[in-house]
Amino acid sequence: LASSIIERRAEAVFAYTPLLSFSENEPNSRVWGEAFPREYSSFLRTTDTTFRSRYNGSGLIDMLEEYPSMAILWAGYPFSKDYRQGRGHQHAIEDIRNTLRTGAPSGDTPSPLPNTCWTCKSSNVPGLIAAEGAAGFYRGTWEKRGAQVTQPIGCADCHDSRTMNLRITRPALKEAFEAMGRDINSVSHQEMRSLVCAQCHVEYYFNKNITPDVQYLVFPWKNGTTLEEMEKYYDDLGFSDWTHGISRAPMLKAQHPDFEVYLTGTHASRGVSCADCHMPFISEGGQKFTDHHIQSSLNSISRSCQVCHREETSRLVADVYQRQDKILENRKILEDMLVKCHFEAGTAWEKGATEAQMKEILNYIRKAQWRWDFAAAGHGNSFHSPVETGRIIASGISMAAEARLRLSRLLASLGSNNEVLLPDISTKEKAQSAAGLNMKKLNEEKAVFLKTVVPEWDKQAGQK
Amino acid sequence: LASSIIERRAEAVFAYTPLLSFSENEPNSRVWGEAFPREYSSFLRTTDTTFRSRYNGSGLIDMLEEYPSMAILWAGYPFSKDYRQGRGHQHAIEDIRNTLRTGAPSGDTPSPLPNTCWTCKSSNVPGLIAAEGAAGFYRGTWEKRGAQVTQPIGCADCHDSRTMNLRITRPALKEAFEAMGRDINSVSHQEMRSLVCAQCHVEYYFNKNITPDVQYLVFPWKNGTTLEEMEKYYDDLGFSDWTHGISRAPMLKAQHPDFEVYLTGTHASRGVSCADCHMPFISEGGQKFTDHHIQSSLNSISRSCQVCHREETSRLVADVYQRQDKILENRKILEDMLVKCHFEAGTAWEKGATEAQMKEILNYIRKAQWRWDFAAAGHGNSFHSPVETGRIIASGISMAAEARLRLSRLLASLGSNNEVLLPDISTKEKAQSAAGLNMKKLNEEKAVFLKTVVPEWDKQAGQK
Amino acid sequence: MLEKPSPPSGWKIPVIIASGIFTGLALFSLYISRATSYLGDNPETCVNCHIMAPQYATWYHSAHRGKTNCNDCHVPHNNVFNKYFFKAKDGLRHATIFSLRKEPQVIFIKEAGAAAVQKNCIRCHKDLITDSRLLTVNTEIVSSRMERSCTDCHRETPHGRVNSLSAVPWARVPLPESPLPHWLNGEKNKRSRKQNRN
Ligand code: HEC
Ligand code: HEC
Ligand code: HEC
Ligand code: HEC
Ligand code: HEC
Ligand code: HEC
Ligand code: HEC
Ligand code: HEC
Ligand code: HEC
Ligand code: HEC
Ligand code: HEC
Ligand code: HEC
Ligand code: HEC
Ligand code: HEC
Ligand SMILES: [Ca+2]
Ligand SMILES: [Ca+2]
Repeated sequence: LASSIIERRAEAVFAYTPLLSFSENEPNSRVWGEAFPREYSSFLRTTDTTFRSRYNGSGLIDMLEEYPSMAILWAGYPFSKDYRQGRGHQHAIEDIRNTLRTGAPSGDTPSPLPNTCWTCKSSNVPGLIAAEGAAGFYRGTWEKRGAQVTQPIGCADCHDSRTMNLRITRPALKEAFEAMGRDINSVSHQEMRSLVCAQCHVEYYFNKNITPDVQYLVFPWKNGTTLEEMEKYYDDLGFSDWTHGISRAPMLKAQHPDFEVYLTGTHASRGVSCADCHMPFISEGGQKFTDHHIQSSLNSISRSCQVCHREETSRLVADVYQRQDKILENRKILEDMLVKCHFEAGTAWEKGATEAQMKEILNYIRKAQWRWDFAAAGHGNSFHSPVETGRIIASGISMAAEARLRLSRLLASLGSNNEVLLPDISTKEKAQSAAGLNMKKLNEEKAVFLKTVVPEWDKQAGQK
Repeated sequence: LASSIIERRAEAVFAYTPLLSFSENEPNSRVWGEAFPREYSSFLRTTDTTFRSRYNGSGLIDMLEEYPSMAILWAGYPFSKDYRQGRGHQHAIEDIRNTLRTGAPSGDTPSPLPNTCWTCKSSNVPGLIAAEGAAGFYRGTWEKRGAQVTQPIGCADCHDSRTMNLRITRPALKEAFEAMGRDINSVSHQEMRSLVCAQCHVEYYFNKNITPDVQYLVFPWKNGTTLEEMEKYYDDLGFSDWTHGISRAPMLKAQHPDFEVYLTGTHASRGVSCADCHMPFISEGGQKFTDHHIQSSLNSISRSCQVCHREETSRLVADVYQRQDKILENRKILEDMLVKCHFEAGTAWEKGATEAQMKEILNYIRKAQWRWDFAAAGHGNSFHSPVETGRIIASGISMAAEARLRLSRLLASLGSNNEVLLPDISTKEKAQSAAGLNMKKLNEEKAVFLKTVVPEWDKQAGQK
Repeated sequence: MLEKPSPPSGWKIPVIIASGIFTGLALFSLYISRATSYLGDNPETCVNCHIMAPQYATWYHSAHRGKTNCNDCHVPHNNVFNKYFFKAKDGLRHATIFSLRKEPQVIFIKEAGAAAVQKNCIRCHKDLITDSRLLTVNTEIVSSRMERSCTDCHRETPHGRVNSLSAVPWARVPLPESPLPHWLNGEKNKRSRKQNRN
């Protein structure tokens, strides 16, 4: 007892003075972990996949199985093949290799996607970008760097190795700040506790006009970070991610605008950062440190929420679920309307609608789905900013309604005044086949890729 | 120490023995005020009409002028004649006399409305109900009690005169609790601080089947207090407040569901009561008492919000406005859609649509407008529970959309596949005339009523 | 049949030594943890435990610093015996949990503690919340005003909103003076620095 008291007094007085002998962009987190064993071992826990909340958690939830409509909404785009609710950072490499979206490159067949896809998946990236420049890193198809990018997200992504201060390693975020006329080097420490996340947890697109032959990673924030400001950015650019496979609408894909939506919420306005909820402090053996087991906050309520909220755990969980339920209710309505939009537009083309007749309708579809996706793609949105997410969905519904109304008039004028019949899309399989996908082939090719190409990558990486 | 306390208690008892010589239901607040001068003088300040916030405040805002569409949405119902944003409790009598909704009773012409309308306007009510029973009080047309009900809302409405404890004086609330299987006598003190308000700040309707010839006041809470639960109640009853003047839809009118919406919000879930925000403590001369100047909390931020929230005033005001702005944005969209619904349905009737063809469409219109009204009629809703209010509006939009889609198909089948042209409803006057109202006549009659009948009422009341 | 349980003779000396060590350690523990200081009202006592540092720091930055100490709020003041009984009970629990390192990341006040605090708020601020005029009408109305926790509204009094062991990492709180002699202190310092280097 006495010694425990002595020891703990010592704790109060001393802080560590670690000796860091590794290089600035050391990709291997284990090496950093030798100096910071507590952070490292908590970090390793992101491998855990057991926690499940009502809508999220640390498992890989197959979203197309939960919401088969999504396969229709993304018809003609890789997401209709495969889309899952993400899991812990340690799985980033595994998951990008596994997803059907990256295809099955082998021999002469390249991946349909560029190296830019690696950007947010690995602690190898800061070093490679330092060596080759951003455009240099992005250039080429995805399989090219298969053997170079093998470490999942790690210390080098967020930390300065000399001081352990937080740092920004992804050029896209720096450039987005510049585009907004802001300087990322003059933000507060508390902002950094969210901005390290904003390197990846943001809406993005690939711009092909910045460097020839390169799909350059850009965050579309020039006009600001709200839904409407980003939409204006894309509209001004005449940009679309793809042309829809059924309706032929020029679509936008929203990708995890976690940071942007968070910014509009109560917590952000109170200066609460991502790390406050997803990396709360924890004490182990008398040492306080930041929990690097980044995960759903619902698995750490007593250390995250309750620091600020003196409420029962069950009450706080209910708060989160209530918001998520209320938002999801209308998101599903919008989802259904969009499915109908696409098939109705498809029917209109079949019946001989003209480009001119379809133009505005397709624009409404684009806008409505952009709203739906913006709300759906950020898995924390309904809690991070429920009022904004609700607003977005309501306006999406009104736009999908406008599209359908015009379609119904157009169809009537083309001689078809009945409800358009939908194919059966009640399961993932049925929806994917309605979206025109040959899943058997895709899966088989992928299995070969995973068995032959990937082990080769790992072998090469190991030899280095 | 002990003796000092005893001494001071005695002092308290002997120094003032306020003579509470008034009766249990004394309608005149001035009489109560003699015993409680602090509460009384703050209470008198509800006469003040100068405060204005972005959307609310203590003035009488003419809602039909701000949102002319409302005159269309309520076509065929008294609200299309006149609807204002309420003001302080002291004005309750004045305002119900002034509104065109109560008509211009005189001589043989009765008011179109029953005495039930007085229920929430006056501290004369508890005494009259005690004497004549609830049904007895409600019976007859509104002008019958013009000379009996002349005191605005006052102490007797909320307080027990012997103990000054809070009490429930309106049978409708007791009965609604019974209908829900709850006992209003076994609620906590903190709940009472909201329930006194819930006597009036709730959705209600007049039931004609409880007592013959009486329009009995009922809160439709039997299935619960959410929008859907009340809707089910009305649907099961086959109830509608009126048949719409243009679309002929069987409409529901939502009236200030302040309490019900508040219940779904964050503050209610944390046990914050209406009185906490609208009747905060105030200290004067070393005493803390309840501010009876009930008004927008934005005019008392330092005493209401800031006791719980250590935030800048400007931040708190911005919180409120941001929520209101986000909700209003989509409420207006729904408003526009509903206007179109009514005119499109009107056109469908003109073109010969059948009852059978219209039935479901009209039901969608009923449901969509019920949602719009539920959100709009509670002036605090967008702050009291922004997520719920947003949910309600989004689902309203989806229902209005369904109505319009079906109408467009129906119209096409009736040979009219074009957008229905709307009349000009850009001002209150234009909208009212589009709703078929003869405002000149109504205003003139009202002026006569106010000049001849009302002074007579006051004279009779004074003589008593 | 039953033998009287008596220690074998050879045990005597070691037992005496052992109990000596035990007593010594007990005294040392008392000394080193400044248990004696628990009898007083000095807020510095509470920061004997660095775990109490967040509360100390927030109290120190509150309006209550001037006129109150921890015990004004956290210990019943209705009578002397209750005060010390409560202190002993709480003190022992805190010490045990602390030594076992079982403290949660976020400490919550317990029911008994919260009730004591509530009574203490009222004790000091009674004048403000009692209206003697009302008292003559109805004594209940006053008690009903005191039922609700003061901190439902005064959520930041006095410890602020953010509460966790790590809430005030760099706040300057009075650290207990080292109980070790300087030379030993120095050694220990060096050693642990070294340890950290490795
Ligand atoms: C700007 C950063 C960024 C870029 C660029 C990026 N991702 Fe991601 N990716 C993320 C984030 C953040 C998540 C976690 C999303 C969540 O909350 O589930 C994620 C999740 C994933 C997942 C796991 C969940 C799922 O969607 O099935 C896969 C696979 C994935 N990304 C593949 C890709 C591919 C392929 C590309 C290139 C087209 C790409 N990523 C480009 C940031 C990015
Ligand atoms: C280098 C890119 C990158 C950075 C930086 C990053 N993330 Fe992630 N994050 C991802 C990707 C990719 C995934 C999905 C991994 C997968 O599913 O394989 C993910 C997943 C997550 C998840 C889901 C975990 C689960 O159990 O489901 C959370 C929560 C999360 N990130 C929060 C954060 C926070 C908070 C920060 C900043 C402190 C942050 N992320 C920084 C890329 C990043
Ligand atoms: C996704 C971003 C991210 C990654 C990856 C990451 N950290 Fe951190 N780390 C943070 C944040 C945020 C903080 C809190 C910084 C602050 O508040 O000053 C932090 C704090 C720390 C600290 C300061 C002490 C503490 O615990 O608060 C150390 C040391 C540290 N991290 C080590 C590591 C190591 C070692 C790794 C790799 C195993 C790692 N970090 C990976 C974001 C990250
Ligand atoms: C660092 C402090 C902090 C942390 C951590 C925190 N909150 Fe909050 N929370 C706040 C503040 C500040 C507000 C704004 C209201 C106020 O001033 O009390 C708030 C507001 C809320 C609200 C009302 C806002 C709304 O959207 O309706 C809910 C619910 C809530 N928090 C739940 C949570 C939950 C659940 C967690 C954990 C996942 C959490 N909070 C973590 C500080 C925090
Ligand atoms: C006030 C607390 C709070 C803040 C601040 C916060 N989050 Fe969250 N986050 C949550 C909660 C609660 C959930 C819902 C978890 C669930 O449903 O299991 C969540 C969900 C997520 C998810 C999905 C988790 C999963 O299980 O897949 C990601 C990713 C995420 N947040 C990232 C972020 C990022 C990035 C930021 C900052 C830009 C941020 N969060 C800020 C509390 C917070
Ligand atoms: C269940 C209680 C209740 C009943 C019954 C009731 N009212 Fe009201 N009335 C209110 C409340 C509460 C307000 C304040 C609404 C606001 O502005 O927030 C109000 C406001 C008013 C106002 C001022 C604002 C406006 O709407 O122009 C008038 C006039 C009025 N009522 C007339 C009537 C008439 C006529 C009837 C009978 C048809 C009636 N009231 C029945 C509770 C009631
Ligand atoms: C007896 C019925 C009744 C009771 C009880 C009642 N109200 Fe009202 N309240 C009204 C009416 C009627 C109006 C509108 C008066 C008018 O516009 O003439 C109103 C208006 C208001 C207003 C608008 C004031 C302004 O300046 O615009 C607020 C705020 C309000 N009430 C809050 C409350 C709260 C809080 C309570 C309970 C503590 C309460 N009311 C109890 C009937 C009532
Ligand atoms: C609309 C409802 C309402 C009306 C009208 C009303 N009161 Fe109150 N009154 C309250 C509420 C709510 C409280 C707070 C009760 C509590 O917290 O115990 C209160 C408290 C009081 C108290 C207790 C002391 C205090 O200030 O907290 C007195 C005395 C009082 N009111 C007198 C009056 C007098 C005199 C009038 C008429 C001039 C009046 N009240 C009108 C709702 C009302
Ligand atoms: C008696 C205490 C109390 C009062 C008075 C109070 N609040 Fe709150 N407020 C809370 C609590 C508790 C929460 C829930 C979040 C939390 O636990 O901190 C909250 C949450 C909030 C939130 C976040 C919820 C949301 O809807 O996004 C906002 C904004 C807010 N309050 C603003 C205000 C404003 C403005 C006022 C004054 C008109 C006010 N509050 C009055 C206690 C109070
Ligand atoms: C947490 C604080 C809070 C609580 C609790 C609360 N309100 Fe409000 N209320 C507000 C705010 C803020 C507004 C918006 C005022 C504005 O826009 O000027 C408002 C608006 C109103 C209005 C319209 C005011 C006007 O100027 O016309 C009424 C009526 C009202 N509330 C009644 C109630 C009733 C009845 C309850 C309880 C059932 C309640 N409120 C609970 C804060 C609160
Ligand atoms: C020996 C170290 C230590 C000292 C000295 C100490 N505490 Fe604590 N205290 C703790 C620990 C450990 C906890 C957490 C106990 C728990 O969560 O059950 C705690 C919890 C508390 C609590 C919240 C739990 C409860 O009992 O309600 C209060 C209040 C408190 N301490 C007050 C004080 C005061 C006042 C003093 C000075 C008189 C003090 N403490 C001195 C270690 C200590
Ligand atoms: C003015 C009264 C007051 C004083 C002085 C005071 N406290 Fe507290 N203390 C409180 C209240 C009230 C709470 C409960 C806070 C809550 O529920 O959020 C509390 C809670 C605590 C807790 C439990 C942690 C928690 O947030 O629930 C600890 C530990 C504590 N106090 C220690 C101390 C120490 C140590 C001191 C002296 C440095 C001190 N207190 C001085 C009123 C006081
Ligand atoms: C030992 C007596 C004492 C106790 C116990 C006490 N207070 Fe105080 N309180 C004071 C004094 C003295 C002041 C004036 C301090 C100043 O302004 O210098 C004060 C000031 C305040 C203030 C105004 C300043 C501020 O911080 O906002 C509030 C509110 C308050 N106290 C609430 C409480 C609450 C709540 C409790 C119980 C948790 C409590 N007090 C316990 C003596 C006490
Ligand atoms: C319903 C919310 C509420 C509760 C519960 C509450 N207070 Fe307050 N308190 C207030 C408000 C509001 C003020 C600010 C009054 C003003 O601005 O004049 C205040 C002010 C104070 C002040 C400072 C007075 C001044 O003049 O600065 C003290 C001290 C105080 N309260 C003590 C207490 C105590 C002790 C309790 C518990 C018995 C308590 N309060 C319970 C709302 C509350
Ligand atoms: Ca997940
Ligand atoms: Ca008003």
